[in-house]
Amino acid sequence: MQRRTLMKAVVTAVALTALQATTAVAENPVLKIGFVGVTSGPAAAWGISNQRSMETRAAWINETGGYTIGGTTYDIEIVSFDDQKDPKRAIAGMEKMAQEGIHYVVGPNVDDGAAAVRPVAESNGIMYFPYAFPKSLYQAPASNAVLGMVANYQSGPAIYKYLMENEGVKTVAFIAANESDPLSQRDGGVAAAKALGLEVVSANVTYQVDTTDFTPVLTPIMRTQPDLLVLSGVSPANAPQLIRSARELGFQGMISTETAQDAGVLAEGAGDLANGFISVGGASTPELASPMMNEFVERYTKMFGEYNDESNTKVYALEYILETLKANPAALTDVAAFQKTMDTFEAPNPYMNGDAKLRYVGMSSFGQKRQVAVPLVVNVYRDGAFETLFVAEVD
Amino acid sequence: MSALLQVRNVTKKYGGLTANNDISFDVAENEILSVIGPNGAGKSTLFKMISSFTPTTSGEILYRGERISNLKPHIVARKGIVRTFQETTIFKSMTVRESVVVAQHLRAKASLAGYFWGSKTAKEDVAAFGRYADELLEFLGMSGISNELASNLPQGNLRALGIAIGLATDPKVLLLDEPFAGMNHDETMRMVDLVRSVRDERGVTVMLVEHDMPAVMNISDRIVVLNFGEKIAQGTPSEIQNNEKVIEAYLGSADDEIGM
Amino acid sequence: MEQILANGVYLGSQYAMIALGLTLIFALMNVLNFAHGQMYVIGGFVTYTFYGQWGVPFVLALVMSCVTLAILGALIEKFLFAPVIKGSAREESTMLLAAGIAFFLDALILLVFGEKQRGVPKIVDGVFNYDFRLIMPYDRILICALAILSIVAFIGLMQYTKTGRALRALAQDRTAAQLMGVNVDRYSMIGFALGAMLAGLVGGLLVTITGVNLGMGGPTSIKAFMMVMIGGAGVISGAIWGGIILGFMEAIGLAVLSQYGDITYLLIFISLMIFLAIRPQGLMGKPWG
Amino acid sequence: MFGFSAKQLIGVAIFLFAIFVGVPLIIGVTGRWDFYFTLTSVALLAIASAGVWLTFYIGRINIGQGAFALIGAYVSAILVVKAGWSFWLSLPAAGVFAALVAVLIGLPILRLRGVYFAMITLVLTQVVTLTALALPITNGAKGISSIPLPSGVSLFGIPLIPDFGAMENTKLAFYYTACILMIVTYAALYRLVNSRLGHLCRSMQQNEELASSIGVNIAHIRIVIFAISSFFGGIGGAMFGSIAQSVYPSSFQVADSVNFMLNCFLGGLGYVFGPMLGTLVLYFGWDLLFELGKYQMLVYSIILIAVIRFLPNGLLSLRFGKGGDK
Repeated sequence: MQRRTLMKAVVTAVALTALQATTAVAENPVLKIGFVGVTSGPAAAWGISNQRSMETRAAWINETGGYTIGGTTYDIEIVSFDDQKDPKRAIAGMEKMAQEGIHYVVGPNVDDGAAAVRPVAESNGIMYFPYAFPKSLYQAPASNAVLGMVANYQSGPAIYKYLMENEGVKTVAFIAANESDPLSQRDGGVAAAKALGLEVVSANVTYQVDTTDFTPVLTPIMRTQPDLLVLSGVSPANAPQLIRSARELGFQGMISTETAQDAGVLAEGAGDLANGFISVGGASTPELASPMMNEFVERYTKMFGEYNDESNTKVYALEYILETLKANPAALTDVAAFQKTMDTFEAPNPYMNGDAKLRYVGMSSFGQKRQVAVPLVVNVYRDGAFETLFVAEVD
Repeated sequence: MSALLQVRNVTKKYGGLTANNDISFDVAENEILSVIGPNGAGKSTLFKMISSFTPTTSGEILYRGERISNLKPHIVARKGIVRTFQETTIFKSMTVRESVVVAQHLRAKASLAGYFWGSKTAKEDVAAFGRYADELLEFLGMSGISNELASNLPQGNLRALGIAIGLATDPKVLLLDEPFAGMNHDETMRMVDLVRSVRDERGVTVMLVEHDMPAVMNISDRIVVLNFGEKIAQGTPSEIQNNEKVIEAYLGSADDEIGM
Repeated sequence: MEQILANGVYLGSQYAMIALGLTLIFALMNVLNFAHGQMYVIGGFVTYTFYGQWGVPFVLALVMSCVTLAILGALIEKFLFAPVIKGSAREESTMLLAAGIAFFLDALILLVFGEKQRGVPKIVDGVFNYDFRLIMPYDRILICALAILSIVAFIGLMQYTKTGRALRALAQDRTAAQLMGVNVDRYSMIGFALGAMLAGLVGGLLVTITGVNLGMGGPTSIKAFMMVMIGGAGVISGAIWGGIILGFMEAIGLAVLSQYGDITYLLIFISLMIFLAIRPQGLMGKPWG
Repeated sequence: MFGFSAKQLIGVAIFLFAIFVGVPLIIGVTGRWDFYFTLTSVALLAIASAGVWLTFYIGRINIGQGAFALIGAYVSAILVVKAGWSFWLSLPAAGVFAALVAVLIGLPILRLRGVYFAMITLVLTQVVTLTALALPITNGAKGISSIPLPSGVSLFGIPLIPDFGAMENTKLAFYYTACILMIVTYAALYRLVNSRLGHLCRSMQQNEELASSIGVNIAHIRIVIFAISSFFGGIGGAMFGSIAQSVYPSSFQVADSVNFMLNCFLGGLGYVFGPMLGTLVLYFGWDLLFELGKYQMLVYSIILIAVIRFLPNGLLSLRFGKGGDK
């Protein structure tokens, strides 16, 4: 069995290379967009959902004739680098992007990687769109990073406020994995909850990233009987286990997180116990998804066999890059032009019904426009799918 | 004869088991003294205590009047009391000459830093070690195998290598752990001659633990006999051969005989 | 208190099973199998595929996990470990091979089973709840019982069958076993297959509770190493004790130290280091391995 | 000179020429500027791996070098950011601090051997990562970011080291710095191994009992060697922190510790330059396979398995023939 899989892998690899060779002969000039993130190992899900949504979009654009910027039509090529969630590799990846002459990169996926690539990106004129939340990445003097999603310190308060007003939540408990990103997100969440006047009944319970059984971890929190349990920075792999353990321990309150989750994973891992779980998503809930979003999901599913709801939040970065380039073709090679355009850029959001706009925000959080305006869609899980709880805006 | 090494009321207990009980005897300068006894008599334990590889439970061991028990092995070695091991304890992937060179490190005059930077003293040391190694191997009749890897040597040579390594440290007292075990008659005779010449020509006091009775009787100036952790006799070979207690002890245990 | 004990028993029984396979392989061949966790993950994915995807009965899916891993283990031993052990000057070199295999299996899992967390439908529904003092879902109780049963079966196998006796002889002294007429090459392979099979079995059992994802491999190996060290390397009873102790350490540590938050695990690891420094052979092991 | 034969001297000269002139030339011609960082990484990781190799030399499997690299990175970052030190002073300080920690930890744990020592060092890596997460001085989970680039050093007005911050491109500067550090490290390692201390280490590696019977103070040498090994780790880590201009608890973790060990195995434990070659192949190999996309890891691991299967004593055993005795 092993050998056959191997054979298959080799055959596919050869076929893919051949395919690549043929596409390279196409007439359109190629515009390369980079991706540096983690696509192997424990956190592979984050990077892979990211990379695949980019590849899906790129293939779609190329199939329909390419993308026109300043009178030239380009084929889009996604150049991906697997940093193995290692900041040292992430730097190498960014160097590779510079080598390929790429000026726009999506990623890295975690705080340490995003901080580590900053010197390389800035000295090589690369704009990068990390999925990491530390404010120092986006505040001056940092200049080249653009937050590719909604930060937890933006979504958290909105969720807590909604739950206070609509569900009468008064007490909240936080739990986080014992590593940089989740801990930072937890600290941000605690501060936001306190500012809103919530009583934080437990904020220092942590679990190792490799925990597979959360019952002992959750037992002490359950004693504090919070109205709301926040899973800070929880990875999609851990979320169902945490929910399941909490519910099995008799927890009756609400559970929420500020990261994106996958409905399929929740259904498999926690089943009905995940009903009512609140998370942040993109725009693929039926109420919000535009026909283009639906087609994106369809194409993604066709290309990779299975959709990942995490991609809902990750579909945007590439669109922003391309739209901004379209708005100012000079930015193709000139990052300063890109930065200048960011201040005024506005375009319709193709993935969402209604009149939502693509624009850059972040003045209130970072003092400069270094964040994509993704609709802050708060979802609630019910019976195998997400429903929109409410939609908000980030400024 | 002045006592070079004194064993004073030494006792060793492992949990509830007494390996050595209140043993006392002296080793005189320049003599060859053997410790014998049936299996489990506590010979090896006594050896380990003298070389400080294991601490005593009570009692003490003196070298020129200075206590050497319950120290670290390397400190006892530096004072000149050096033990050898049975054949498996060697530097497997060093050659015979390398082993003998490395064993001379106590004689180094240059500091470790001096060696690192390659000082003049260090170079002189290295040359001196090499010369002494060749001389020693010549003396032991091992010149022919000086560039063999230790792991490739046959058993008999391994025992000689052990002695060479011990001698290279320039010891005052050499403790030999069963130097004749597993040897045939000829080999044993050669080894007996060798040990004797070590004492005669190099002025090294030798103490050995051994099973091979004919060899022990042949080589020893004096013999100490242990049985069940107790000292039951000491004296010259002829005294020991006629000692009632000794004969009884050996007849009582089936696995060894005082064959002559 | 009851809850902590129950958590401890439950964690301990599954940990002990993971450690058993690792320690068996270590005892037989002195190989620290870095790929043990990956084998566990594969076991989980096989059960997931058969039971979760294709609807094959759970027990049959478990058997498939065992068979797959036993074959995989046997092949790895025969074609990789055995020749490398023969050819290398220092037996630690097998660590590089084990790590290479771990990378390979990780890559294979990613390509074949994907990057997502996977789970299967619960095998038993419902939660045992004794006055909120002791809460334990029925499926956990069942899995815990199955794990203990497997451990007992394994001990029985090692004690009372010819294969078991041969393996024990091999673990004690390779050369002596050879002299006694044990076919060393054959039993090394059987032992490795058995160790891998245990990893697959526990993976299949636990997929019903924790689910499975490709990231579990490495950390599982490391956790298993710790249990083996606590109990004493290469000693079967040591692995069982090590698993139980780590299980209880986590259950108690998390309950007692939870107010210290971020440093709970730091304290657990530091106490582990102190324990190993004081008692390097673990609880049951021979000194110096 | 220093006891080198003419052939060795030529070899060293070719090697130095290759890395200081050859590599920049090739990169200039091919335009593969990204290789600078990769090779810089290789040099720095090779320094840390040299330390691991050295602990192998006294017969200990060290899976704890990530811990010391992380300690070094943090010490340097804290000294530069919070105490305002020059990076060039913080670099040796990082090494010395890592060595001090090694002495403290080594006293109890160096008595252990075999897998026991390996495992305890593995746990050590976890402990240091978790400590960095918990301590206030390391900034906990948020890490230390925006570390300034190394400043210039001048003696009596003569500039010795240029100011990295004022450079247009720091790639070449970091590359040269890393290479110089690596060469100094391996020269020191080579001398050490071939001096008396090295011989004593070798005697300990082969038999600690026999070594102590000939008067070797094994406890002392173990500590000294472990301290030197960790010094290398600290230096490598500190330099990395300076290039990334940030340090996080996850900058060096268990995977790194394991990789340092694998570098030594792959290169060959019997050869001083084994870890250097091992690092180059393992780290650079990954980068070269970048084109394979999602099959990168698969191919990488297959190559790794094939190498160890057919060259179980490391890559260098190919050149020197069977180094072992088994």
